[in-house]
Amino acid sequence: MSALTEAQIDEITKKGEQKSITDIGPPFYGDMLPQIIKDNYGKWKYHEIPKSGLLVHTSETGDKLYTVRVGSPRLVSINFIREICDFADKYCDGHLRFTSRYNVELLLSDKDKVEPLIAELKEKGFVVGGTGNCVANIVHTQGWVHCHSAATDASGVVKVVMDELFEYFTSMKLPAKMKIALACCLNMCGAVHCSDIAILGIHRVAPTVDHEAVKNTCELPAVIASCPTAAIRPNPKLKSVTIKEERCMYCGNCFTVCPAIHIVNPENDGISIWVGGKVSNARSTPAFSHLAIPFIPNNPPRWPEVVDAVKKLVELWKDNAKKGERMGEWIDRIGWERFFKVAELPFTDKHIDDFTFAYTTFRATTQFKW
Amino acid sequence: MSALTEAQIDEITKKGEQKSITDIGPPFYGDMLPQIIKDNYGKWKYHEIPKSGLLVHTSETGDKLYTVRVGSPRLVSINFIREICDFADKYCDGHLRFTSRYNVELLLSDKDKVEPLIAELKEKGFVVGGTGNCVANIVHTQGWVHCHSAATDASGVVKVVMDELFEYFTSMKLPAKMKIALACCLNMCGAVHCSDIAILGIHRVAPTVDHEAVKNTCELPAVIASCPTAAIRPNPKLKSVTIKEERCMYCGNCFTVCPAIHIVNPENDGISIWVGGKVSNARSTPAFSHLAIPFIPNNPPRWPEVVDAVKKLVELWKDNAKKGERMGEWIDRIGWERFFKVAELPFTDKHIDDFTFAYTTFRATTQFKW
Amino acid sequence: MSESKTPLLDDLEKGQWPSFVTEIKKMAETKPMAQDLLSLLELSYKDKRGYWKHGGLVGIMGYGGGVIGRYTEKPEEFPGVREFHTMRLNQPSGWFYTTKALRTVCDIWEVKGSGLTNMHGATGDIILLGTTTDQLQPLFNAYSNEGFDLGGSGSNLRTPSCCCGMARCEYACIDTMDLCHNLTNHYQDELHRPMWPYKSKIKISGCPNDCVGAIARSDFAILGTWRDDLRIDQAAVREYVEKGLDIQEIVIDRCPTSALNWDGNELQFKSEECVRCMHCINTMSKAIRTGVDKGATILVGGKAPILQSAFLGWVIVPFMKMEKENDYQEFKDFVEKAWEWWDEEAKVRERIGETICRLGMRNFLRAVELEPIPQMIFKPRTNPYVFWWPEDLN
Amino acid sequence: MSESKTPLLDDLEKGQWPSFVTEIKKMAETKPMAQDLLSLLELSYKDKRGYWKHGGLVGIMGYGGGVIGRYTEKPEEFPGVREFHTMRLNQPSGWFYTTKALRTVCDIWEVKGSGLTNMHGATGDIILLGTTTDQLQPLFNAYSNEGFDLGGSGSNLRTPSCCCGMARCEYACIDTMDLCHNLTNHYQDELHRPMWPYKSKIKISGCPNDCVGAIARSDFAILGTWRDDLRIDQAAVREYVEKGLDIQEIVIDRCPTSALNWDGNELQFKSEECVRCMHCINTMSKAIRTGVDKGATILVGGKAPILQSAFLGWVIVPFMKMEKENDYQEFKDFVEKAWEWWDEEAKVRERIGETICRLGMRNFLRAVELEPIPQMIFKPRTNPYVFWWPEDLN
Ligand code: SRM
Ligand code: SRM
Ligand code: SRM
Ligand code: SRM
Ligand code: SF4
Ligand code: SF4
Ligand code: SF4
Ligand code: SF4
Ligand code: SF4
Ligand code: SF4
Ligand code: SF4
Ligand code: SF4
Repeated sequence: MSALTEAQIDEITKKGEQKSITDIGPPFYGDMLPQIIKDNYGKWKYHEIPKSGLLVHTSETGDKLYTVRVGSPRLVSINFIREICDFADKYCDGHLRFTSRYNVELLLSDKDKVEPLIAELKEKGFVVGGTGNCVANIVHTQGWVHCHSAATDASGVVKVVMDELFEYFTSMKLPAKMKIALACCLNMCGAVHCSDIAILGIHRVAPTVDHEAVKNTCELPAVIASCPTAAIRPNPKLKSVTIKEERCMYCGNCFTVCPAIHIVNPENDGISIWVGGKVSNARSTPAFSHLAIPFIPNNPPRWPEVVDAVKKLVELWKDNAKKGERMGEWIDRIGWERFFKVAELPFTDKHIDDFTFAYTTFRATTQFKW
Repeated sequence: MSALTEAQIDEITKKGEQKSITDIGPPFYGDMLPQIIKDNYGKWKYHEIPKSGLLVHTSETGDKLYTVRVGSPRLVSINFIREICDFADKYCDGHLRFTSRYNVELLLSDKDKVEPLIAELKEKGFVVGGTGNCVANIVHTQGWVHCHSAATDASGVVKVVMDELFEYFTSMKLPAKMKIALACCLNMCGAVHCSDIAILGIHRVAPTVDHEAVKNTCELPAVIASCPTAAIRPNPKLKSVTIKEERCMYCGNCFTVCPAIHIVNPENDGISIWVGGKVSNARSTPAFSHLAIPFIPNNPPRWPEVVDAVKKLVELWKDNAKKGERMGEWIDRIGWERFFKVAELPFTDKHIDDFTFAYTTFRATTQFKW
Repeated sequence: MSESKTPLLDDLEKGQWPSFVTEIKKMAETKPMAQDLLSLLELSYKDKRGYWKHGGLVGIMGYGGGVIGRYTEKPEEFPGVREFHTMRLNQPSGWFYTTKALRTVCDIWEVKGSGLTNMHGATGDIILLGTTTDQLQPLFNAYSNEGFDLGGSGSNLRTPSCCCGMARCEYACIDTMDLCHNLTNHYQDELHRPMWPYKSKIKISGCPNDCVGAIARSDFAILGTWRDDLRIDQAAVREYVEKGLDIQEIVIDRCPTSALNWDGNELQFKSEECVRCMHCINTMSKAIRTGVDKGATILVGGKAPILQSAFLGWVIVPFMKMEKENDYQEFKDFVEKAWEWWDEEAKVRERIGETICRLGMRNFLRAVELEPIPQMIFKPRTNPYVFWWPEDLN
Repeated sequence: MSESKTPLLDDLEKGQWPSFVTEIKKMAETKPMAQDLLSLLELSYKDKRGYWKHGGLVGIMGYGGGVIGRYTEKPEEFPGVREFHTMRLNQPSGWFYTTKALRTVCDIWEVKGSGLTNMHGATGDIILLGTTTDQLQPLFNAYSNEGFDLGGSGSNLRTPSCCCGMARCEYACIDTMDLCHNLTNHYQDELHRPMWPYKSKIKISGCPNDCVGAIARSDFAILGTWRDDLRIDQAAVREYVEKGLDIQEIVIDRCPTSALNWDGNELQFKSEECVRCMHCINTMSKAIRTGVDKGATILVGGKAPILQSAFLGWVIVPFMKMEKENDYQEFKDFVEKAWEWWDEEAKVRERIGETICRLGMRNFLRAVELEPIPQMIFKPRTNPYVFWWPEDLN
């Protein structure tokens, strides 16, 4: 299929300008569904995962839907999308979807086309997998590619971690699902706070204030209120604010509300690792991830220390968890004091909460393991 | 043994005055111990509770110590103490002790004296029991007998509740220990916040301020800082403070630091009931009691609604808990939503926490029972 | 052959996982913008820091959001990314596409932008990554002509998203995609015109597995559930066991409330103990199905850590029927009352969960006219700091 | 016969539980003070309110505490309780007495006070309930001559207390009574002369059963424990089982960490899983004993709700040897460092647990010179608001 020409697009643009309408809302999903889904909407009965990357859903009508899942780096060019569309046109009557973790799903009603599709995908360098008890694609954010707030890159770290864990994306040999997420700053775009393993970019020094600029660009009361630890005080003399360094924990919120405040610091920005969170309500209730490694310096392009740390955590869990046990469920069973021991991770005062709910994390019992 | 005469006491007093020493510290416990305890100190091997009110401790030396436990109302006259001493002199070589829950323990080394002692105790109207899986004596506080802060009486409520639960003090037929405690105001003297059932006196209206008196008797900054919900504001005009009623939750802390603030309100003071706390580290970790009944009006002399509520809770637990399950362990197993159902207790917005750690009590999962 | 100008990034073309660097390079061939992004990023890799400034105010006529303005700190050296704004397009429910629709997205973006995208953003939008200020309005015009509208940004409703639900999943208890589409359209004004104290998000999962992470990252999480009994096919259960499933360890022992029992032949089920966690269903999808009296649990308050810590959503409505026939009116009434209260009461940049914590659940419940019930909490309060309403008192 | 003047209180002489009213009446026969207490209390019962005023400053020469001043609001009507102060006498460790000592307490109190007592107060003291200002110093003189000293009150160390421990309990891992006596004597100045931001309490239990509720109501809880293996007498275990103990349900299944297993003959024990909860020992005290490498866990921060909510104590020192030979120096060093920090840093009326919460555990640990270890917490932090020390940074 050939692309629209520039002229055609100009025309479309002009039409749109003339209509000048707003609020049409998203395209209707109904128009996007393949026939087999329309026919079996709400009638699916069960599913199977015959092999990594392939889901088979069986309907009450007896129909079967084959889904081939393809890994995506998320930051993709239109070339990538077009290539994927080529597959969908060839094998799936022009239908496909994306998952909540950026993977592409090619939807087939014809069983016979499944293997040829997978073969052609692999041939063209696409990766098939990401189903069942695997390392799922990594939810992530913008990083140095687009965000002013980033304490680390996003796509680069994801790339090197997935390279290392690749075999677990394309197989289903883990005890349970392993959901990794990355956010490049404390704003935590993406559900990284509830991930089996969370990779989080952090700043570590108090922001600096450009007093001259503050005066002109920022609302002082908003800046002061933005600080969770009340580290920001008015500075009436300069018509600006002062940051009490010892109260600042580098969340960057003041920076978000006031462009005259600067937080980036290459020497001290880096990555922290959090473990044991989950989102699903299956078995155990949803849970936050807990701090495992407070700081690893940024070491681009391949962040070897981060990769190593994540890899070790995945392997440790894989070797020790019972079947079906998510990371956090395993740790809860053995206890966090045991976890730090077997993971051979240093325990520091950073691990001990000191924010609002800190007290609920202190061990209020003589029960503990050595 | 006859008491010291007034003259002797005058002499003693004078001697003390002459010495004029301070900081001698408490009497040495070693001087208080019966011989059998001196002989077997630190050598006890195991114990048995052949029947309610009787403990038998066996030592590595083979010695056996018999303890007869006698219920006490705690607020006792010197007559009571002297009577108890008479027993101790007759049966225990002049030795006895009190427990952390006010009971008297008579310590015997001679097995043959045990039954005669118990018989004589009962004959003279003393109550024997309070061991093993019983309703233990109620930890409590001063109430209207001595405290300015009380929202209810202490000794009276304890008396009527123990009257009702008496059979469970003198028997051991409950699933586990039942530790009830009472505090007459939010200061919670005594560990009522970690009791199987806690009876707590509460105020329900914001204190009134005697502005004239405040000026003279109270430190304003201390009064303002005393309020957990920041309900107290300076009132510069009156050189006093103003209480923002809608922010006040009647804790009485301002009243404690400033006598010019009044909180007693007979119409609205009363009792709340809390359940499921514990102190021991056995099986489950120590736990706070949780609100079950927000308010029952004071209805002296016998507080029938309070008695009824406590009795029902004890019976419900007794009938439903597994052997060895404390109140809170039982509730945790069935879930609080089920507890409110089976206890037929109305659930109100008062039950939902709204203080600092409130958010940790909100149900962050789709898992719940109907 | 000349040396590469991006040695650090080149390293990220190695390895088996598809490379975003390769993707950027594909566009760099034809787009100076993408070329400069690559060069800037290489500098970031070298200096270990980003080079982006705070966004300025850029936008589309009639909209208060949908575009994130972005400028590099080094416009002289990298003029291609002097302006490098992103545009958020509202995805169709469940991220289903025809190739036709997708190709249109690509074609327009090829002409008027960097050719780089995120499929998709963490909230769910199609993220068009990098264009200039002058192209924003034309881009919008072109997309709106082709049936695409902007997603959310700023202090307003953010683009709702949902799992594939009934389209591709046997567990779906509600029609997530229809509900998502309906709400998104119904709340276009809230989505496009910032007017609230801060952002507000809606996410919809068809069942408690929560495949869009609604409970962790939306102010209003709608999670499908049911309130009658599991449907158990005993023959199918036996088949799983015969095929080697260790039903005792894997299913029975992992049920959080001991609602199941296996006597070697029959799976016994104590309905009143089941908390609908999905585990047994997940493990034996051929043998156990959800109930038939379906609806949703509504959880409120989920959010990331800024300011008061991350919150998971809390049960506010344990069960609500999700009636298409009724245009989901019950949910709309609820969410509108909640927004109204929040809009009125919240401080600037305070998510609704934080407002609830600050003012107390009791005030929120009065505002949304719901009775307190124990399903809303894990445990009742332990502190005695109870507030009384005037009408409670004598 | 004239009608009773205390009909309401009379009702509390009915029933099987011993009556405090009867106790007051016993004294009322000879003591106007007790008579007026009775009458005042009857009025309280009628009016549903107490009639006591805030305490004024009363005390003993050389002491800053030990007496709670108390005056009735109705001195005209009830002159006997115009002044009705309580005196706190420091109990002997473990509340053991000879009758001689107790009788002396009674005799002095009969002459110089109301004759009413609390045996004991919730903190542990002997509470002498009701005397007048002019009797306070003579009372003290008499008691001190007989070997009794005042307990604590005000913003200082409160009277430490302990369980009977080695005197009467096979579970005791430390000599609670000796430790309590030693600390009480060592800290006489801290006990008697208010000088701190608020009160501070020490309580000592011989084992994790915590029979004085130390974890719930003392700033410093010392709980005996051990760090080696349980001692199991397999023959004795079998005896319990033969006698009908359902060992699987009652013991094995209730072990919080599944450290035990019963194969029908032998009790297997995974030492590294045991969290020393005491349960199996409690259930089979003849068969299972604590280990032999004994010491204590020190928990800090326990307190009632005012101001920041009730706190349970937290593990600060997981295991400390409690060495009599060494005069418990290790504990003393620890608690003194903790007090010093708290005294320096706390706001007025702030318990040490609240100071730790406000300033962060990291600061407290530095002050007491302890390394952070995971045993101090249930779980590591979930919020990313980490503070860094200057020396951590580049
Ligand atoms: C396609 C997708 C929904 C969508 O609309 O996009 C999806 C689809 C399915 N999920 Fe999911 N889940 C998807 C994201 C999630 C998420 C969200 C996330 O990862 O951020 C979660 C919550 C994660 C968490 O708990 O931290 C999620 C938790 C589950 C669970 C619960 C797992 C558990 O035991 O905790 C199940 C049940 C199971 O697999 O046994 C499940 C089951 C399923 C099933 C089997 C449902 C079905 O019968 O069709 C689907 C195939 C699963 C598979 O890949 O093995 N899905 N699933 C998402 C695929 C993401 C991806 O590309 O990797
Ligand atoms: C005498 C006393 C200590 C003292 O120095 O005064 C004491 C003595 C014993 N306790 Fe206790 N406990 C005493 C207060 C406590 C307290 C504190 C309280 O009640 O305020 C607790 C914590 C309460 C709680 O958890 O809420 C307490 C929790 C225990 C436990 C753990 C119970 C549990 O399963 O949770 C045991 C173990 C057991 O009984 O199985 C225990 C066991 C024992 C044993 C069996 C220990 C022994 O071998 O000698 C003693 C006899 C118990 C009995 O009465 O059945 N003792 N015991 C206290 C008696 C109070 C009373 O008169 O009723
Ligand atoms: C693009 C996206 C990340 C991505 O790469 O996918 C993103 C990017 C930004 N987010 Fe986000 N957030 C994105 C999803 C999220 C999510 C996840 C979600 O929505 O499911 C969260 C966590 C959930 C939540 O809302 O709590 C999230 C929590 C934040 C926060 C913290 C909000 C909080 O209450 O804690 C901020 C800070 C703010 O609002 O000022 C933030 C702010 C930002 C800003 C606008 C930075 C700023 O300081 O102004 C980022 C612009 C980056 C850029 O230059 O393009 N972003 N942000 C996601 C939106 C794409 C889309 O529309 O699909
Ligand atoms: C007498 C006694 C109650 C009893 O009947 O046994 C008592 C009585 C008072 N307590 Fe208490 N407390 C008593 C043990 C406790 C305990 C229990 C304990 O020590 O084990 C607690 C809870 C544990 C704790 O310390 O946290 C306790 C927590 C309070 C509080 C709240 C402290 C807090 O930090 O939350 C106050 C308020 C205050 O200090 O201003 C308080 C204040 C008071 C005052 C002084 C009232 C006041 O506002 O000044 C009471 C004097 C009553 C009177 O007129 O006699 N009392 N108080 C207990 C002391 C007897 C003794 O020395 O043996
Ligand atoms: S996590 Fe922070 S740095 Fe990353 S995209 Fe979101 S706001 Fe930007
Ligand atoms: S970075 Fe965060 S903690 Fe530091 S001053 Fe800014 S808002 Fe406050
Ligand atoms: S609980 Fe309150 S009223 Fe009762 S004795 Fe303690 S301070 Fe007084
Ligand atoms: S009673 Fe408590 S909440 Fe009310 S004003 Fe006084 S200190 Fe504040
Ligand atoms: S949330 Fe439930 S209904 Fe939706 S895709 Fe996941 S498993 Fe299916
Ligand atoms: S859905 Fe969950 S709670 Fe219900 S029976 Fe199955 S495993 Fe148990
Ligand atoms: S705390 Fe332990 S040692 Fe002390 S009496 Fe109780 S059971 Fe015995
Ligand atoms: S002491 Fe407690 S944790 Fe240890 S084996 Fe016995 S029951 Fe288990």
